[in-house]
Amino acid sequence: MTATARPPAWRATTLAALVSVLVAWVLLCPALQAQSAAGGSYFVPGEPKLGMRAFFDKGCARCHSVLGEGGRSAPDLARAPAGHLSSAELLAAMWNHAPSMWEKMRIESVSPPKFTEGDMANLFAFLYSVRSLDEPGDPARGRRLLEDKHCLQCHRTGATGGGSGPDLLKWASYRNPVSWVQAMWNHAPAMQSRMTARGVQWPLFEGNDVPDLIAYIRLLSPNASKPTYLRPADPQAGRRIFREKGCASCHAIGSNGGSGAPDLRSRTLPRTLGQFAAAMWNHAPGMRASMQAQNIPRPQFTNKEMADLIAYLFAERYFEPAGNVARGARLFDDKGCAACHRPGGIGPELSHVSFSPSRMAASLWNHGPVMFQSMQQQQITWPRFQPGEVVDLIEFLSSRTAPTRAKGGRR
Amino acid sequence: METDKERAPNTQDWKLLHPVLATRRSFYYLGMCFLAFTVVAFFAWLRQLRFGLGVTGLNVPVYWGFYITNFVFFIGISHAGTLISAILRLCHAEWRRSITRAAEVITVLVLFFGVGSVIMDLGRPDRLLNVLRSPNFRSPLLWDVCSISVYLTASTIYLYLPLIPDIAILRDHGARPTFLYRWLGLGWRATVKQKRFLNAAIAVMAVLVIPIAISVHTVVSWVFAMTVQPMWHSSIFGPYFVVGAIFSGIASLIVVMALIRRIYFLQDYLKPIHFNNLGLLLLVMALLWFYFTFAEYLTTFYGSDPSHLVVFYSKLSGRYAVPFWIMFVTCFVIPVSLLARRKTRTITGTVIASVSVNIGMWLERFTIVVPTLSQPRLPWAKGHYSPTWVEVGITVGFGATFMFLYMLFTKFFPIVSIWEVQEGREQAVPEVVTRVRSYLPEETVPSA
Amino acid sequence: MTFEFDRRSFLKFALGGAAGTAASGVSLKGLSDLNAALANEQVRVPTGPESWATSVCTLCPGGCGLRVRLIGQRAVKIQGNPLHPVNRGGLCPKGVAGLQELYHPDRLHKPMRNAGSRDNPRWKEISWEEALGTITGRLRGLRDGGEARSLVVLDRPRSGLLPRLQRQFLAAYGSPNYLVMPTGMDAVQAALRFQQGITEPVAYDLANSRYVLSFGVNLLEGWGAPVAVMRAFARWRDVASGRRTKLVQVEPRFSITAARADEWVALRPGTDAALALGIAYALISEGLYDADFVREHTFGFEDWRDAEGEFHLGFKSLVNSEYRLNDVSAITGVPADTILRLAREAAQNRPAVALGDRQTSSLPGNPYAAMAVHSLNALLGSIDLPGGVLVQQALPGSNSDSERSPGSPPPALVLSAGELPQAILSRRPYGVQALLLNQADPVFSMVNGDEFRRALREVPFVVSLTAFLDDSSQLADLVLPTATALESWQDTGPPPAVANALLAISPPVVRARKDVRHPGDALLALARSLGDKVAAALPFANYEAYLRRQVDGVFAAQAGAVFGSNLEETWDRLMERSGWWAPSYSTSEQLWEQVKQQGGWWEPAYSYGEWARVFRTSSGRFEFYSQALAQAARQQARAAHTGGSAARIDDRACLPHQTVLPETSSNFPLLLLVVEQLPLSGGQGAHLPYLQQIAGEHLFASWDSWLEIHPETAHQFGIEDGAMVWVESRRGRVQARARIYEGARPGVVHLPLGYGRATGSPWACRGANPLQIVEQQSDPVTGMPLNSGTHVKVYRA
Amino acid sequence: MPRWGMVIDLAKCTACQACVVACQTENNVPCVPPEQAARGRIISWISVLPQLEGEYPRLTMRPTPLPCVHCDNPPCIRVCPVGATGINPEGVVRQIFARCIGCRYCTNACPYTRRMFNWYRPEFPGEFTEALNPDVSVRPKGVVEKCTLCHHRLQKARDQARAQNRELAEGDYIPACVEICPAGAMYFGDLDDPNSTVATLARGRRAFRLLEELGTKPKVIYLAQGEWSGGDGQGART
Repeated sequence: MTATARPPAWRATTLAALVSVLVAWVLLCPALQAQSAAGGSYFVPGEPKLGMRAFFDKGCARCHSVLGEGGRSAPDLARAPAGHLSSAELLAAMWNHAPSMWEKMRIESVSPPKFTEGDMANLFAFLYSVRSLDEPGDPARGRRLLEDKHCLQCHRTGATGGGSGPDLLKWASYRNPVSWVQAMWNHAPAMQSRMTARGVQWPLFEGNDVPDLIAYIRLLSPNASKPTYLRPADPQAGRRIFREKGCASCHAIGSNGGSGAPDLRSRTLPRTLGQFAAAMWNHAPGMRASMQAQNIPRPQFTNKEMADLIAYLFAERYFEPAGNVARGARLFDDKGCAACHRPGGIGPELSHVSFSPSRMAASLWNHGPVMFQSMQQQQITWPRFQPGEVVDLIEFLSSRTAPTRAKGGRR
Repeated sequence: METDKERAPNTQDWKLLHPVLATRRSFYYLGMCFLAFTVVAFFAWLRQLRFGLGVTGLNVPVYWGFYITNFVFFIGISHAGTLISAILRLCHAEWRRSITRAAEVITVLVLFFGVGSVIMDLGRPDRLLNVLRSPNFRSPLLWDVCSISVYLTASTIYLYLPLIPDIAILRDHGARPTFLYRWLGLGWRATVKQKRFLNAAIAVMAVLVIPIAISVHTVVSWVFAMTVQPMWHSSIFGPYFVVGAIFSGIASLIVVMALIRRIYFLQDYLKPIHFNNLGLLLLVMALLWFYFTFAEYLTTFYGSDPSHLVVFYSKLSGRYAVPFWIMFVTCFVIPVSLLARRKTRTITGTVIASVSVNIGMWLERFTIVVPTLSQPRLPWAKGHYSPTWVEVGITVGFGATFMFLYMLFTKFFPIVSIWEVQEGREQAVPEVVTRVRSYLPEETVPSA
Repeated sequence: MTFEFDRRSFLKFALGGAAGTAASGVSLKGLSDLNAALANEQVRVPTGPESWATSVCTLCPGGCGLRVRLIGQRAVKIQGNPLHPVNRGGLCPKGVAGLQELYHPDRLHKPMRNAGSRDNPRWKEISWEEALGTITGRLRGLRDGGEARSLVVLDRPRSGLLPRLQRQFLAAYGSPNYLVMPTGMDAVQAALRFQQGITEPVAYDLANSRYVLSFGVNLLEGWGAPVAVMRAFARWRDVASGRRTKLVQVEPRFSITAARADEWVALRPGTDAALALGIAYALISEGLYDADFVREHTFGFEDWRDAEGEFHLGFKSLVNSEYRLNDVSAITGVPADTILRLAREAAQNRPAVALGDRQTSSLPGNPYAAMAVHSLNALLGSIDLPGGVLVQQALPGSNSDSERSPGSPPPALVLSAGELPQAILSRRPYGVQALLLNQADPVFSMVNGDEFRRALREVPFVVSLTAFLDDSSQLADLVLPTATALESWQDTGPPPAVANALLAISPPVVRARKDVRHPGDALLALARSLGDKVAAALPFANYEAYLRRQVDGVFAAQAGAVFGSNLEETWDRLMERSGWWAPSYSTSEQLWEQVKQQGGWWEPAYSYGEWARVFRTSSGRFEFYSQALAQAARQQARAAHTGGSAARIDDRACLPHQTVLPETSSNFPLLLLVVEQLPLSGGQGAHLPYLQQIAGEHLFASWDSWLEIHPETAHQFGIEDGAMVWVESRRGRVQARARIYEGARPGVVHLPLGYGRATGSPWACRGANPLQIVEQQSDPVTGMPLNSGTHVKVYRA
Repeated sequence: MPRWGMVIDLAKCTACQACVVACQTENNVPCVPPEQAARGRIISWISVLPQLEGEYPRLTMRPTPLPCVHCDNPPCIRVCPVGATGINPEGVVRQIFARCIGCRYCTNACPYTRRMFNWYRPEFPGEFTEALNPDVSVRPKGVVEKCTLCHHRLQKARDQARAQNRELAEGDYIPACVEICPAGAMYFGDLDDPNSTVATLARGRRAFRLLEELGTKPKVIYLAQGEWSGGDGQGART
């Protein structure tokens, strides 16, 4: 009994859906804007705190955890899969693992939760924010790093170490890797010249290096229990800074911006804010050189500016660049979607729906189990998608609905 | 008139009217004595009404104690009369004639105390009518209400019907208060028609009353047996209780007979043979009772359900061992040893046995009600039940009041049925001869 | 004729039936009337609009958050505040029963003056003005006479800001003597002081522990913040978490905690130290201990030589020589393989934490045993790490300067409340002229209560702040009635054993039902009327204003969060862990409003492994060999041999060790151990019927104290269950009902704490106070009491 | 139509008895005076049953919070002669205080001993009357009372849901004992809703009912304590 069999009914349904979407949009839009204006920490659709509630209330936390909070029988979604995931990649990961999750739920006789699109947007926002958080470091590693990176050749930590560099314990109360990198960034040219003078290699910080260092330095300071935190950053301000400090002249975000430097939306850039900042530090000498070459003044940042800037970049990284309709169409056929999702097919025809990652994730959860079951009956394997493929597919599906066409997954 | 002649009691039976017509001083003393207990009971009850059942020794989980024991005991005794008299009547046991009335009166009077015990036990006696207003027919207690009220009605009628001719005698004798006898006499003239009517009615009632009586005590037992509580939930409780009831009923009858015989000098009417026969019946019941008790406890023991065994051992060797073994001695050892031998089946012997049986049967009810409740399935604090003066007072008061009312009855109505004795003397002897003859093979030569 | 007979009979029957029914109807109606006339049972419950208010519980130091249901002006129900991080909506029975304290019939109505003598008090109600005037006059007199230091304040254990206010008051007035009643954490706290150099309250990250070895700690019977412990306990056994934390309870008696534990290790009373050292031996000999931690962060593990080249015994040598498994098994009565198994399990299930030693709130455990237990934590590497022993975070804004008097403060009279009566009686180092009991009842709840009784008689001026008349206020000159939790502003700080900094503040929920005041209000009023420096130091109109000012300090810390839901807590913690702080307030005013509404502010994240903060010994490490103790011992030795500067001290006195148990005597063949139960935890709560009803539930012994005795022991001494018996020690005897309990150790009897007041609500005066007969020795080096039970005899009353 | 039920996790229960006191304050259950308590007349709709077994030092105690278990097949309602107790369509075994004649047959028929009798007129000394909950009637002397699963709370929750124009959601209606439990060892909800927490827990391997063998079909379900079985992550399993 597909919708096409009863045109008047689906027409009415669609109309109602459209009207309600319109009404919801009219009602929600100001609310969403108000939220982001009032210091919603991220520039991504959805409210991470509400997403967290969904994560716990809908039972995700029964098996999954985030940064150690929650169940233990399924992966920690803040840590796995490794690397940075945009919204579309989150969806792809979810899509690919969905059948095994449903299977596990069936064994434990838990019925899969239902999500609205809003829930899913919140959940995505939550996961994305949590994935961008740094975890407290390992002081033992930090101590080794401090030696390996030859920090103590210049810096002191209380009584140990020496040289002309400032006492690192001064910053012991700073808990946020971003503020450390900011302080380092501003002094990078001076440090660089000292280092070259002493023949010390420019230290590169990989993975959780910076938090590890912070953790170790914190141990050394008896007054560290009064911490200094960073306030949540403002991506809007970050966007301004990105423009004003001239970052855009070299860096591109997606397709917009300069081409002299890496695309900041690149998938290979690290997952957390602190690591992202550290990557910036790692490239500081190179950037300085190319800035000097292009005669661009080297930007200095305040603590807040640095945080805002990174927040802006992370907000941008949430979205994938627009997909390719043609590739999407091919995928639709190749993965076997078209076999069912066609006029008169067994599945609903998808031509009148516009998709975003969160909407697609919501429908995956709401209809997926049934779909999976009927696929199993027909011995069709569950299709798996590579991250880029999902964007293409969404682009293709959305392209078929002219009026509410979504662009690049962004609402 | 022919009837008039018949109505006048045989002069040799005048004796039976004596208690009604003349009262000795000792009667009043004894009556006052009993009434004193009644007053105590009444005060105890008022106290209980005012403060609630807290004044009793009941607690959690022993929610039922003396009152319900009394209830079962009194209802049990009520089987004395009606059932025994009805069975004897239907069997044409001719020795019954002088004892039926005494038995029937016990039934009717004691039923009130049975019902009274339940009312004593209610937390809200003022809401008693809720039983009629919103009855729940699934409750064994409501079955009790029905069967007891039917039983009360039936046994009252059954007492009253054979009383009518005697009332008429009293009426004609001018006994006071005259209006009472005139009113109750119902214009009895001992016409043939009336007699036929009366005999038919008595016969019908006798047949009716037996199943009712059995049902009553079965239902009383079901109050316990229909729950799932250990050592209550038993399928033989019905017959077990009925046997126990008849057992205690006969015993009380023997005691009452002995008292009447002694006080009103009715040695001519209540003869050793009566005691002997009732004693034999009592012996049979004692054996039956033992059989049931044995069966009940043996099955429990073999069933080995832990929750049952806890109750079982609390009776055999635990907190309730003393009442249990006293019960066993008084219900079985004493009566059987006294009644089994002809030498001890004397009036004294049967009376001793009967008193002992009555004590024993009260204890039997007690050891059925309380041990089960004090050993609930879940290990709560085990209840320690000991009655307060209120319960003891009401129990004793009930006994005393029962005896007082019985005494009162003997002052208004002949306790030995005059007309039945007469009838026995005049008609039964030839009847028995005919009947016995009918049992025998037909004689080939007709006798003269 | 027949017809007539029939009709007549029918009519008569009918009439009779009708009459009967009517009669019975009338009589039932009569019964009902009689019933109504004899007992009027209408209980009218007034209704009104429903509302909810936030408050905090002050019945124990746990300080749970409350939500109070109000119908009109009546508080009708106390529930847990779901936003409060300590209890998260749950509440212990004590908190729920707090409602009865508000409406208690025996509460004090007005301030009272003793118009009679100390021995024979006659109480006369007076006004607050008069009462405060009297105190002001007295205190002025003392200060003007240069005897300000002779004022002593004895407080009950509490968290929150009131201790701070009292210290500030005393500092401004010129007295160093702020004392607090013992909490039962004393032994552990001593271990922390000797081995970590820490005086801050100890805390445990119980929720994250995977193996908990409790040495006599009554975790589920009122220890620490009871609800927080119960929540941790529930987390240990949360199936969803996929693993279970093992709780091992080491205790001679089968307590509720032992019953709920995964394993109960029954040991000989007073031998906890030996068992802990036996486990330490097993850990060391099997190489299961955290060698990294021991190497990096501890001192005195191996044998060592000091600066003067003198040899000192190390912890390892000590346990290897004296606490081998068979020796320990012989001392403790615990099989050697059990000890070995415990050691292995603890080593394999980290984080593992060891708690103890402790007896009850009034009887601190043995400090050496506590050191032995704490040494296990060091061996297991469970100090200041998740699931281990932590040090409580300080409340921001605690400005210790304002709590100290300007210039050099006079020397404190005594160090602990227990020593106070001796000081009063001996007038050394100086006499006590005035004593303020702030909701403290030492006569009832201290072991040396009779000494206190004598001492209080010696003090010229005693003021007692209390909601109920008690044994100590009976000896006071003035009794000031205090408000109950729901009637006044309340605040609590981080509860015992909880690591996170916390400040809960709540406005009054109902109007005061009597002429009562919060101690803070009384103290501030006193400060005002004393004028001068005291008034200047505490320029607050009332306690609310004081609290408001303290919140400024919290705001200035720029950290933490207002109480929120579980989710918000997690969110805030995740954020703070990675260095972000997203407060829900931007001004101090907003913070104040939110705190009042939600219940408080706290710091959801704890920074683990800050060694510099948690090891403040002279070595900067955890000290198996306590150098602080060594110093104390050296000083003592020096004092003993006057001039003998090179006094040699026994190394064992500075290391954890099993102390010698008191000799048994044939006159007193049994050992008495006092037990604590949740409803009357801390010995408090006997005045509340709800709590009396549920106390002693394992024996169905409500409303009365009982003597637990093992069936064999009972048989041996001819004692039956339920019999009244005398329990007699060298100090005296008390009467209690003997209860046979399988969980009592043969040869050991138990009396519960909290019963047997002499004065106060008749409900609280039931049963016997075991502290009256408890004996205590004190350790020569530390001066701390060693509790290892009291020898008693038991005989029928 | 929901079927209300409770799940009590015995592994988490700390035997603190907060449920007992919370129930008493919520439902206007009076505290009986000490001498009455000594006679075993404490009224508590939920009590913690200690269940001590064994000999020193091999003892076990399984403290079990026990409210009325609200049998689906309750032995008590059959025996009431006046129909003062019954099971409603939502499975709650209720007592009509105004109709009860106080015969205590139901208290005796209950194998769990979870029905209480008012031996005296309830006493609320001093101002304790001020703490009475207007949602629950104060029972007179001489009637039987029992756990109602805080039925008044259900009515309130229903009214509130209706006012907000929505269905009753899980967690809207929770009895006082479940609400207070500091260890979160008690769960409450609709057993017929397969997705509810209680239904999920009741299906689990640890679930059992008290005196199940009597066929009373209780709707209070216990989860077995389980044992610690080594630190291999399987410790929480039974």
